[in-house]
Amino acid sequence: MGELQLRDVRKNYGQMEVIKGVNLDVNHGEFIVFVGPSGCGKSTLLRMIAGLEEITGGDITIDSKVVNNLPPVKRGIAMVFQSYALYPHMTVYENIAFPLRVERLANDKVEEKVQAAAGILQLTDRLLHKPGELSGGQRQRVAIGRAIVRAPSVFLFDEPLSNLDAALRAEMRVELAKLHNTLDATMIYVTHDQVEAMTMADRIVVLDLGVISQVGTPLDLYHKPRNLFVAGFIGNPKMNFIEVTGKQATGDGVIVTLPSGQELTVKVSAHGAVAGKTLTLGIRPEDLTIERADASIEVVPNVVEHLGIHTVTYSAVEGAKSTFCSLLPGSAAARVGVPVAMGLNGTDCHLFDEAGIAFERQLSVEKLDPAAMLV
Amino acid sequence: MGELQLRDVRKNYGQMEVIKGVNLDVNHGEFIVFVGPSGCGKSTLLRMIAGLEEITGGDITIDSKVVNNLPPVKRGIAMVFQSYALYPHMTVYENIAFPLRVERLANDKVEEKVQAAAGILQLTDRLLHKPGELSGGQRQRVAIGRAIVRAPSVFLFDEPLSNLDAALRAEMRVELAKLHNTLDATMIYVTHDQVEAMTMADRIVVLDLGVISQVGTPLDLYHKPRNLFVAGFIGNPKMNFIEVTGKQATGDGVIVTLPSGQELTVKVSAHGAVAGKTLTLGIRPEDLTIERADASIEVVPNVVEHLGIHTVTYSAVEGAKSTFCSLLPGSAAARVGVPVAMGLNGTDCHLFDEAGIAFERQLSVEKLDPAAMLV
Amino acid sequence: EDKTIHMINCGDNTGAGIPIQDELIKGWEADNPGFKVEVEFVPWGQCQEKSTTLASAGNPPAVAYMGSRTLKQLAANDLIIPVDMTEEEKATYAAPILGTITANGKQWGLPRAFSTKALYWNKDLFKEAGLDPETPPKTWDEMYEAAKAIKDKTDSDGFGLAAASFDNTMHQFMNYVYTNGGAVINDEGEIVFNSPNNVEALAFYGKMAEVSQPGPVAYDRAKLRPLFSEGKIGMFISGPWERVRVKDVNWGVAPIPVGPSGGPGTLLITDSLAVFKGSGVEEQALSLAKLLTNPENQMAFEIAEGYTPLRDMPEVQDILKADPTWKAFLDAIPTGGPEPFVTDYVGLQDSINEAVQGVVLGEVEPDEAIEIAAEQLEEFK
Amino acid sequence: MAHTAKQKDYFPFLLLVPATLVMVAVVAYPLFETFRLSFTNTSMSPNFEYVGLENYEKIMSRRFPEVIARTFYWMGLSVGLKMLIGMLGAVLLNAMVPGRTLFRILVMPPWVIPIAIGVFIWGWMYNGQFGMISGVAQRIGILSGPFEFLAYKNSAFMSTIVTDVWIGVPMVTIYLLASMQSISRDLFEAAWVDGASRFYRFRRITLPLIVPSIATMALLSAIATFNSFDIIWILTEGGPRGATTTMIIDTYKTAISRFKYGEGAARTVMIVLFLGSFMLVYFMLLSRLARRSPNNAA
Amino acid sequence: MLHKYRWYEYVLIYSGLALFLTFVLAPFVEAFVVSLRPLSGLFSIPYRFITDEMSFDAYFTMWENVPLLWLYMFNSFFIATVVTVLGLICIIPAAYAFARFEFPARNTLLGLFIAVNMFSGAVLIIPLFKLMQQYGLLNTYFAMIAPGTAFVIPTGIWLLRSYLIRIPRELEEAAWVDGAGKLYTLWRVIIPVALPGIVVVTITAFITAYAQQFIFALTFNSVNELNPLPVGLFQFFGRQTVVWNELMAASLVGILPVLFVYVFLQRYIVAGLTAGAVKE
Ligand SMILES: Nc1ncnc2c1ncn2[C@@H]1O[C@H](COP(=O)(O)OP(=O)(O)OP(=O)(O)O)[C@@H](O)[C@H]1O
Ligand SMILES: Nc1ncnc2c1ncn2[C@@H]1O[C@H](COP(=O)(O)OP(=O)(O)OP(=O)(O)O)[C@@H](O)[C@H]1O
Ligand SMILES: [Mg+2]
Ligand SMILES: [Mg+2]
Repeated sequence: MGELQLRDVRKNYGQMEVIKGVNLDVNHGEFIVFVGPSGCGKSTLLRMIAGLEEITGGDITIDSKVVNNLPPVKRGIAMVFQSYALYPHMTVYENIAFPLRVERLANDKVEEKVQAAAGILQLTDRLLHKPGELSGGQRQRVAIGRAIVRAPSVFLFDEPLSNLDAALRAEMRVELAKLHNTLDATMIYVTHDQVEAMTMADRIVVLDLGVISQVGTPLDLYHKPRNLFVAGFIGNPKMNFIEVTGKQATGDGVIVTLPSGQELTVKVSAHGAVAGKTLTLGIRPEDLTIERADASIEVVPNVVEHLGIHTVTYSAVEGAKSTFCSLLPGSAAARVGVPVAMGLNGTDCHLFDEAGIAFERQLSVEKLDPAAMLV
Repeated sequence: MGELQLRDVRKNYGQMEVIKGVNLDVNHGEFIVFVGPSGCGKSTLLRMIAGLEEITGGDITIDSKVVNNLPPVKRGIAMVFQSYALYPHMTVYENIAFPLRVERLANDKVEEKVQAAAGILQLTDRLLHKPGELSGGQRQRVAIGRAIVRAPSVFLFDEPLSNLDAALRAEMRVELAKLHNTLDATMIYVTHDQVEAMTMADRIVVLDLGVISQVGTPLDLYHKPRNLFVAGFIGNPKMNFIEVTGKQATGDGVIVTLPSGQELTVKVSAHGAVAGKTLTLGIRPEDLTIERADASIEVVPNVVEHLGIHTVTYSAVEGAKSTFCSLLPGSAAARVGVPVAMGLNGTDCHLFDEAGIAFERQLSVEKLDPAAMLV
Repeated sequence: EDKTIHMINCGDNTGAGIPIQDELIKGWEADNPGFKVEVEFVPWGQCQEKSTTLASAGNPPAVAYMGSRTLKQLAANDLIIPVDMTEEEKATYAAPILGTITANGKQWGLPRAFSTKALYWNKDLFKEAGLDPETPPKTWDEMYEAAKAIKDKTDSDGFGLAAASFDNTMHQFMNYVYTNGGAVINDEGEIVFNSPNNVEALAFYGKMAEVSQPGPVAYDRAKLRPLFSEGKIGMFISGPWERVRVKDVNWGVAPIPVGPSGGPGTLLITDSLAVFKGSGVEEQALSLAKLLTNPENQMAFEIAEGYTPLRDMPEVQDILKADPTWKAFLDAIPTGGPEPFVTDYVGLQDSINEAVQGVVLGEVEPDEAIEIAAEQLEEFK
Repeated sequence: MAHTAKQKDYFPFLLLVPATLVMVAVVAYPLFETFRLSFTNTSMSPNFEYVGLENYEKIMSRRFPEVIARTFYWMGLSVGLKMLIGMLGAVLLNAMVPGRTLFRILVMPPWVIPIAIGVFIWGWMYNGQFGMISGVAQRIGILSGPFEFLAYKNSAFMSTIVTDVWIGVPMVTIYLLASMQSISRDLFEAAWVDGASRFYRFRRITLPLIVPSIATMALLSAIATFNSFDIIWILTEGGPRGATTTMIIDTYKTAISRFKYGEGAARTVMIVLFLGSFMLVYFMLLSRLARRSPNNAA
Repeated sequence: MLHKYRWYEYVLIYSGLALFLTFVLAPFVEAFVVSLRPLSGLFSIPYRFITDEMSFDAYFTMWENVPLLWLYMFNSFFIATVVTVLGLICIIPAAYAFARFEFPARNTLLGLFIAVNMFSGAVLIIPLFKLMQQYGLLNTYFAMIAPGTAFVIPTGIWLLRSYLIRIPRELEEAAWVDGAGKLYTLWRVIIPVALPGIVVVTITAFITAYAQQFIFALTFNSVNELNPLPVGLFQFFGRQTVVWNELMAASLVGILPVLFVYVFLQRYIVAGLTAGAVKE
């Protein structure tokens, strides 16, 4: 129930290969999120699972059955579209009942199931409205309702929140997470918003140009991105990248020379020669500190944002690949044009080789599974 | 140059009063942001300043001239629309040149001004493209370019970033802030995104149902919201509100009883009798801590979001007006269903009377102007 | 600036008579300096309506080619002027022809073209049906029997019957009226349509449908010819023009068979040049029209076009000698009856067509149909 | 709109000037003239008298009610068929099969051909002896002998309708096709995921969503059909025995063929009244329908 | 995948299409076949598609028989073109007014304009005739153009209005803020942006004007050189015998240009109608 395997799945549109051999195993009850930049093939992959797009190569298996050639309805999936795809001429009730009507279920059964779904989604008092009379969040719930009544083993979502405003999006995120707990179904969820991915996923699949760049839990990806792409994609504000020169790999880590000439021991295990190589040092804005640290970078903020909850500065820094961002807790003392020394610690840093592949970080287990501490 | 006064400005649509007497003084060079929930009248007010909506009552003065009956072009303003309103059939060059063409400026002058604007906005190599060939951010810059060439004394923006995705929005925010520094013009900016408001504004105007709820610097509003509405609106995640009972006002603050029976001294100055009154205690999610504190609230998270940068929990809590949210730094040890004691300190709390008006907080000056520390 | 004489000619300018007419016009122009004749050719379908519309809008052509049947209506509406024929001129026309242009004692047009009708028969089909191919039917009954024989014994139908909602249907029917001693309107202008003769004629018309091509109501004259040419019908009644158009069939032409209550007869149709009132050049228009239609010029025109000669002149014998098939048509002239002369010709035509169609379709009895039509005709006299 | 400056209020009227001028000159003024004429006995001659309501009385006493009934019957059938066939055509052309672009182009010729020419061709086709329809029908054994489509009341009535349908169908087809294509593909995919068959999708999604387009098109073609003149006139002139005489034909016959402009004008006025009330009723029904189902189609 | 058909569905669709297109195209096939036959072979009984002696002769002889055929085609094109241009001059501003401005009696006025669709030329022809005559316009191109224009305006307004409604208002507001006058905005902003919609209106207006110029030309014009195609073709009837084969040939040749126009622009029509279709 609700298991899914992708085996070397491929998709061509004419000459263009948009999915280039994807392998993935999804367990029952998992919440899997596909993220990636626009055009990387997320929707295509999801639609292939749904049966809305033909598969050019490979196999898709749902609950141990190869479904490559089955129509969507026979795959045991349900899909929630980005646009919700509600039928504008039907009431909420009829929208939710639609899959049951297709099955020609008896009226009383329909009533029962629709009411149950509406109950879960708090739509009971909206059942007689048309979608046009609903708010964005309500529409979204109706779309989910339509998926729920079919009791599928796998739910597919294609950016279901992208049409909502920020506040509602946050709210719906929480509701979806709750729903996942309630329904005990496998969910596959596409988004290009990494916050959604981080907050909802059991495991995140990062797609880049039709291939899987990394699969892992949110904190896996946050703390141990496998390459520059994932490191840059996961986390907001983006990780800062600085060009450094490798000096020496020790048991303790890799010693690198910063553009300023300072040396820093990054707590990673090198997987090749580093001496003299141009490496990329990654440091997340939130890992920077104005307190004393292993090394420091002097920045002159050209923009400072006081958000109350934290203070964000943006600066131009030598060796940085783009604007250098720092995020300091609370109301930090930063002002445009006034230099600050930003401290960075070797344990917080990431290091990537010339091909952009990360050196393995040495991390405590709690970082990756904070809940483990509670056990 | 670039001064603006609103005096008891009103607007009716038929019977419905949507702007109910607004007074505001804007100084030259200020960056003012109007925020408020949807439908509160932000756009209407901005459009009244622009001259796109008629004024039902009151006066709008720009640079000491009452402009109530002037057409937009005579007001010395320029406006950037939410949809950018670029002319799809014209090149970037012609889009930017449009206001100058209307003025029938000589071709060489047009060239000069357009090139200057394009230079500032880094659009020089895009001048011959059509808007359809540009990215969202570039389009936005073209729209600004069209505003810049007219060298207005006041820029008006109506949610210019709401069509962009999160990453681009963050980037453009920074660029707009820089632009403001460069141009030395007054800017009035409408958004319903409080993060934008916090990061960009010199002063924020919070609108609620057609009236100004509070005007102040971002940190003013963050730390000293005048009422429940502003407190709830500013800050993300939202401030948590808990019903408490007032016990006694002391010189040190106001002592209140939490639902759990614990007592807490909130560092505010009461402005009336508190004893026995039902008050509302406000505490921002980021001000909660798992360390020892003045009081604590036990929560059982039903959703936990590990964002790497911080951990967010959502719980149902007795006396809380909605889901109780906490935001803990880094990867905190929280798990769904496992109770945690959240600590709260009297200095961090807000307190509101029965009418929802805040008691004045006792705050250090650094909190409100962190840059002051640097001086 | 020359004054323009606007002349409307029906049809097109490809007829062999047109150059002759052009010559005459040129000559007339030479004789009448200061006037210029402008000839407009209008297709048959709209020709008369067009002239009338122009006239009723106050912008009449100077002279126009009109069916003579419309003259009374035009005169009654004060749109045309009488052509004031001298007794001498009148005498050149046969009486029935003169009748087609005379109303209230005046002549209203100058006859330009003219036709009588006769029966065409297909000799091969007659033979095939066991009839004598050289003996055409002389009476209605004979005609019916011959048609029936053809219908029964060959692949073809016996007769070509027209009953469409076009003018030709009434024309066809009038042949039966006139060969059965009937009339539509008498010399005093009274409607005499409701007569036993006419009822008989209409009943026979309906009876002919049994032995005619299927669906007569879809047919007018023009569609019958192809059927006859293809040997699909054994007989049909039409004018002399068919002589040169019917192809590939071994045909003969004879006078229209005679009905039980009447004698020889035919419908005699003329088209005339009418001179409109209010063009400002009435006098010149009249002189031009008279020039074109004087015996000599008219005859030349007819010979060129192959029209039936209007006047009995020596040339007629030559024509007859050259082509004996003219005989039936020329012989019929003295027996001819005019198109009913009324003030609402289209109304009349609609009423009679409707009666004919009703009987052909078997929807009404002939006597009833005649009675209804007669009643309606009262309005148009 | 909210352009503040008050003095610009005349602007929309300015925009309407060219169109209004043309309409007044070509339609309104003549219409007014028609109205005036309807109270006169104007005929061929330029002189006339006012005769009050005489023309209207004449109309009523004649077979006019029958003509009205026939007109609406003719119109109803024709519009119904146009919509039905147009809908079928649209559905077929909407199918994503190879060659669809070509097919979409091939529907159009009846629309672009001058109506009169199209009708000539149909007239030829309806001929029982050498026309295509009867010919082919005989070939394949549907008919045993030639059948004259225009010779009998019912068949002539239907034949004129078929020709009218032929001329009107391309527009309806293309319009409905366009309207179908504007339905978001998502809706169909969602229904497909739920297992809805092609027919079910059509019945439950396509059809209800294009109802407004159908209604609009039905109205437009009802008006066009009502005014359809050339077709009947060229094919049957209103016969046999008045079987295809619609109000327009009747009016034209009276006014143009028989030169009874006064009576014809009265008929025109009646037509205007009938069409006007027809449209009014139609719009009322439509707005009631719209109120019952606020349709916020994507 | 959504549009993957099973074999029987293909059979169904294609046979449906075949049936539908047969209905639509049969008259053209018939016209073509007739045009290929010699006049004497036209009335062949029993009916046959292919007869002996088929040839394209009619396509050559028709130019001799109706020597002005080229001119008629040109006239048709010319009249339709001018009607379209004049129509657009009326339609664009009016549609803009109805789409964008609030003014008293707006809906009534719009209704009135649409209602004009109801009055076919036939019922107005007499008073129109008198009017034309009064101003000496009979027998000019104008006499055919003016009524043609009037009858393309309502549909044009209706089509374009629904297109204009969808153009974001902010576009005009931006121009207004930048100081552009309303006419300037209409000319420089609205018209270019609405171009796809205008193309549709143009095509439909052109085709309508082309297809329906019979009755006006017939009544208001008597100068042969000015006649449009349908009236010109009527001359084939004026003869003693209807030259059916040439008539059909000329008809087919006559519609070719419009057909070409349509083929190249049809995707705009479909797209444009879509724009107008839904929101009505
Ligand atoms: N029907 C199609 N024909 C051809 N190419 C297509 C088609 N559908 C998608 N593509 C291409 O396939 C690639 C992947 O598209 P897909 O929609 O899966 O991206 P995505 O990751 O969902 O992007 P987004 O975040 O913008 O939705 C893109 O480059 C797109 O242009
Ligand atoms: N033209 C109008 N006619 C009537 N009411 C209007 C009109 N325009 C706006 N309103 C009403 O005025 C109020 C304020 O609208 P406004 O657009 O200014 O809100 P807003 O704060 O900009 O909201 P949002 O964040 O959704 O853009 C709303 O209640 C709206 O419904
Ligand atoms: Mg996608
Ligand atoms: Mg707004």
